[in-house]
Amino acid sequence: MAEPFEPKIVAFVCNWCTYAGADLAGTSRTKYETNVRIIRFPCTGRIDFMLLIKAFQNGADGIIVSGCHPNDCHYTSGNFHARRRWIVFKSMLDFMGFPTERITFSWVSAAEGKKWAELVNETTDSVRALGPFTEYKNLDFTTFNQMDHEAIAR
Amino acid sequence: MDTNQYIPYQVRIADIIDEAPLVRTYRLEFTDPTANFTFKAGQFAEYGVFGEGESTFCIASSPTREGYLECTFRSSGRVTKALANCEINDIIGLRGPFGKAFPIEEWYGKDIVFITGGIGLPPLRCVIWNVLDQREKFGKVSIYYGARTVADLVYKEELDNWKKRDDVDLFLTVDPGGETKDWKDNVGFVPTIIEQNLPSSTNAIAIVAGPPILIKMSMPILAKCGFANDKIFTTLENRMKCGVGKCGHCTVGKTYVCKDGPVFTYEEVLQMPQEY
Amino acid sequence: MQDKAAELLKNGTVNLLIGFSEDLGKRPVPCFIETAEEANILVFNQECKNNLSVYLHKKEVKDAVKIGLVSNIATLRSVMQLLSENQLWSLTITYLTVNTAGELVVLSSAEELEAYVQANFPTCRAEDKEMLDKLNAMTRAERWAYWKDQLSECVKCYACRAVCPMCYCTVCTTECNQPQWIKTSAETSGNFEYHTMRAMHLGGRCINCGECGRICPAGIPVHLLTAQMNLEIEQEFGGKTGWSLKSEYAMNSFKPGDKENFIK
Amino acid sequence: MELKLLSTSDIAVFVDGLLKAGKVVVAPVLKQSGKVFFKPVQSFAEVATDYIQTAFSAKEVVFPKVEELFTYQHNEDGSLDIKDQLDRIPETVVWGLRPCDAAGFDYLNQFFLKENPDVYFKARYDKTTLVTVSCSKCDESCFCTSVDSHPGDTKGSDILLTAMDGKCYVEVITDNGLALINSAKELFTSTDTLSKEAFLAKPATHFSMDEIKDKIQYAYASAEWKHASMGCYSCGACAFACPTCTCFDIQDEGTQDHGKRVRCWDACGMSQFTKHASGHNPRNTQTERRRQRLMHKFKYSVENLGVVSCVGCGRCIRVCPSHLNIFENILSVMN
Repeated sequence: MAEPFEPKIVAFVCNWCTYAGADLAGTSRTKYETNVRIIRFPCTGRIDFMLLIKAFQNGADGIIVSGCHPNDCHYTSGNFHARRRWIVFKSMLDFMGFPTERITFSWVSAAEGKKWAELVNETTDSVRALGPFTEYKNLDFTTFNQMDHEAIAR
Repeated sequence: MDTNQYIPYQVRIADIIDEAPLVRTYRLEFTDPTANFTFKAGQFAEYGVFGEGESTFCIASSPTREGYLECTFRSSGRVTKALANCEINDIIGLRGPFGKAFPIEEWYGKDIVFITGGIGLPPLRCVIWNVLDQREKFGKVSIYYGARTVADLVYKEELDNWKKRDDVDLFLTVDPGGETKDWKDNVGFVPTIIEQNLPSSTNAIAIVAGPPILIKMSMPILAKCGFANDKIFTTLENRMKCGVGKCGHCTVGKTYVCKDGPVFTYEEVLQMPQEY
Repeated sequence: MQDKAAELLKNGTVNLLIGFSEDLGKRPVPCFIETAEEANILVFNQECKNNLSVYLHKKEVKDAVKIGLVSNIATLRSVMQLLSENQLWSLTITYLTVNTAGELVVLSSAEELEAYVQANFPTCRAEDKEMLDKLNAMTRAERWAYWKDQLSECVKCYACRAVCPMCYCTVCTTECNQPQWIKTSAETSGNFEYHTMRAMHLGGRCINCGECGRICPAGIPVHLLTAQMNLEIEQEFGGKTGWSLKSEYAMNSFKPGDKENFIK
Repeated sequence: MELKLLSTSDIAVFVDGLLKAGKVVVAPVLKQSGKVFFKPVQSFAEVATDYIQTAFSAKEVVFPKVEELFTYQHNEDGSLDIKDQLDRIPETVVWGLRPCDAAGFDYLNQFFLKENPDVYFKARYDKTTLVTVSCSKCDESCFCTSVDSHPGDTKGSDILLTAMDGKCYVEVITDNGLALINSAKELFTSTDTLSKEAFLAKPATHFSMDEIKDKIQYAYASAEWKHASMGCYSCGACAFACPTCTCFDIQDEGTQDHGKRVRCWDACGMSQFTKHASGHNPRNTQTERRRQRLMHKFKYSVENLGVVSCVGCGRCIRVCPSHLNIFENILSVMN
């Protein structure tokens, strides 16, 4: 029997709030799903949308983007800029038919270790329910290339 | 079935030598001992880091010394940076040898003048070794080599060896401002140094390799020395991808540097559009 | 227009005039005129759709300094946006256009240009609006299938980037290879990445001239991506691209009250 | 060469028969954008017939826009596996290409196989049969008669179809073509007369090859190149649509552990094409790049291979965002 599907989830988090929050979850020994790989950034303002695309390109099934609550940004306004970018990026992806439910945006502060654990659990559950992100990988089968057509035929 | 020229040999990095800032030499050995790889002085190869791509440089060791290959490169782009991050025993890809070689056999009995600068020495080192390994077959051998600073000179150990030999005239130089306190050799640009020494062009061959500016500045001086255009050899380097005359990146007019070169006489170079 | 162009070239107001001429097949082609004698090859009609402002980034054009630009309204709007992005500071430009009544209009200052553009501000083309509505009415999976089919034809010739007056970066993200952000090859996933990237970088800057979609050799309506985003940005954050000389770049500003109903 | 007749109603039967026999049939298909593309089809019903020229050439069949050269995989013991997939290429019939496209295949064949044969091209080319359809229509971009060809040219084709007077004339040119016909012998009858000249399209002739070969020798230094390239946006549309453009790039996709090496189309008109890692760019201006492209088509390939590498399909003119016109450029630099 095939092994049950375990999604790969990449979390892009800011150094000052969410990373500290995840740290708190760890030090308080809160158990949560192990599917998540955390990548730390100086600020959510630094999280370029290309990084998200790159993660999907390299086989991520789901993504979490998280940083300081509004007005809590270490650099005053990084998360406000990021929020605006997410609004546009999400609507862009929606318009292209991209399954945006695979991306979770969130604010998690340094004190919210519990919220972090819950966020990871919820995201993992929902991505697990969505299944592996084959839609993205299958994109390339539409490229004009006879070998691919043969592969589809089989 | 024709051989597939795009499938690389696998070579292991056997040794790493730091030559100058950002410049490294790798000694490479084939993982498959039966690999039938032979080459001639002046030919080049495609060195590939899997996942990053391929980069082109000359084979810097001589065919007269068998069992291994050496290449010297400066890390500047994506592939060369990835190459520089490799460690001893890493496996990299190698395709080649490609291109035409220097017609060394035709030079037997003649004087040879090597003119090169900076990272232009590696492609000539192959020829220099080749010539020195059969020293008795050639006349006078002189080498003019310069770099921006003392630190930028490559193959320092070999330069010392060549200097000690009395059958080689080595003229070392660094650009003004690049000298150190204990630098005893020349200071000045390579063409200036040639002009001061005016090598004889009687029964002689000149080989020039280096940055385009060095080639451009050296030519009038060689002409002054009396070298005919077909007695001056140079090796061109253009951006290359395939190495076999297909991808089109290296074309200069109708000439594919990869398969029609990289070795050209100056006479051939003058026939081409000035797009190299 | 020919007379006016000749006059401008003759009296030295303009060193180089960028306009349209016709090829053997009577198709409008961009032309570059340096002397008054050549002005008789100029044409201007409904078919002259190219957004010539993209040539303002060309080195040969920048060198000429005093430029005459034959423009349609989309061209003028893109010049407005470029001015607000401070891209044309080294140039003195005279604009030649034809208004809705069919009369020649010559604009020789940025202020005149602003007034003219605001008075004749273009709206979203009806056929684009129709297509956007159609796509937005689809299910998510249908839209995915639609774009998948369209983008599979993309060969990454980068014509959409080349004709875009807003794509003036000297080094594009597509050429950044350390790391390789966008796949070089034209596989559909790489095409998806490229077009998402292109649209995002034009967010709040695209002036909706529609050139990228019109000239696509594969017929992909790439302009719909930026058109949709423009609507979204106008709706959420307000402001119109290419409206004023002091436009604020939507992606470089924020309001504390921006929506966040999608953030957990 | 043999001449046969096929009734127009049997064309569908023939094509569907090829599909049933397991061949991949690539044919022009009309897509919702209104443009026609070469696509693998599942039945003859999908094939478009009413069009002058497809958006891109059929070279994708033998020289795909993305070709996987090999996959690589690092094993745990430190060794490395490299595999190509040449044996997976299926038998393919390209249906309904134009004579100019077929002439393009002829050039590709010479370019890729004459010297240093390219195994990927050869593997595909050997499994490809070209069924060409002569043109009864043309537009102002077509100029095949200027480059030693015409709308009923058999060069490069395996079979040439000419559908006129309610019948379909079948010119069988190669053994490959004959084998294809023989797979459905019963559909074809013999005939011995064909005069298609009146039926064929008459594109305008702008110059002759003799004239070009003579005058192009002096064209390099022409001041007109600057004029001819000013409008060029330096995109790659012309090169990618061209049936004879062969330049490509080699790229790795994946991680250092596993991935693939692909070759993908590249265009000499793009500013990065010749740029060295040092920043030095041998062809730094669009004038030089445009000149390289045109001179390659009309001069360099004649010198290297003895054939002109332009087939007059006119695609570069149709796809060019600024409608730069290849034959007008050539005429202007020659005079």
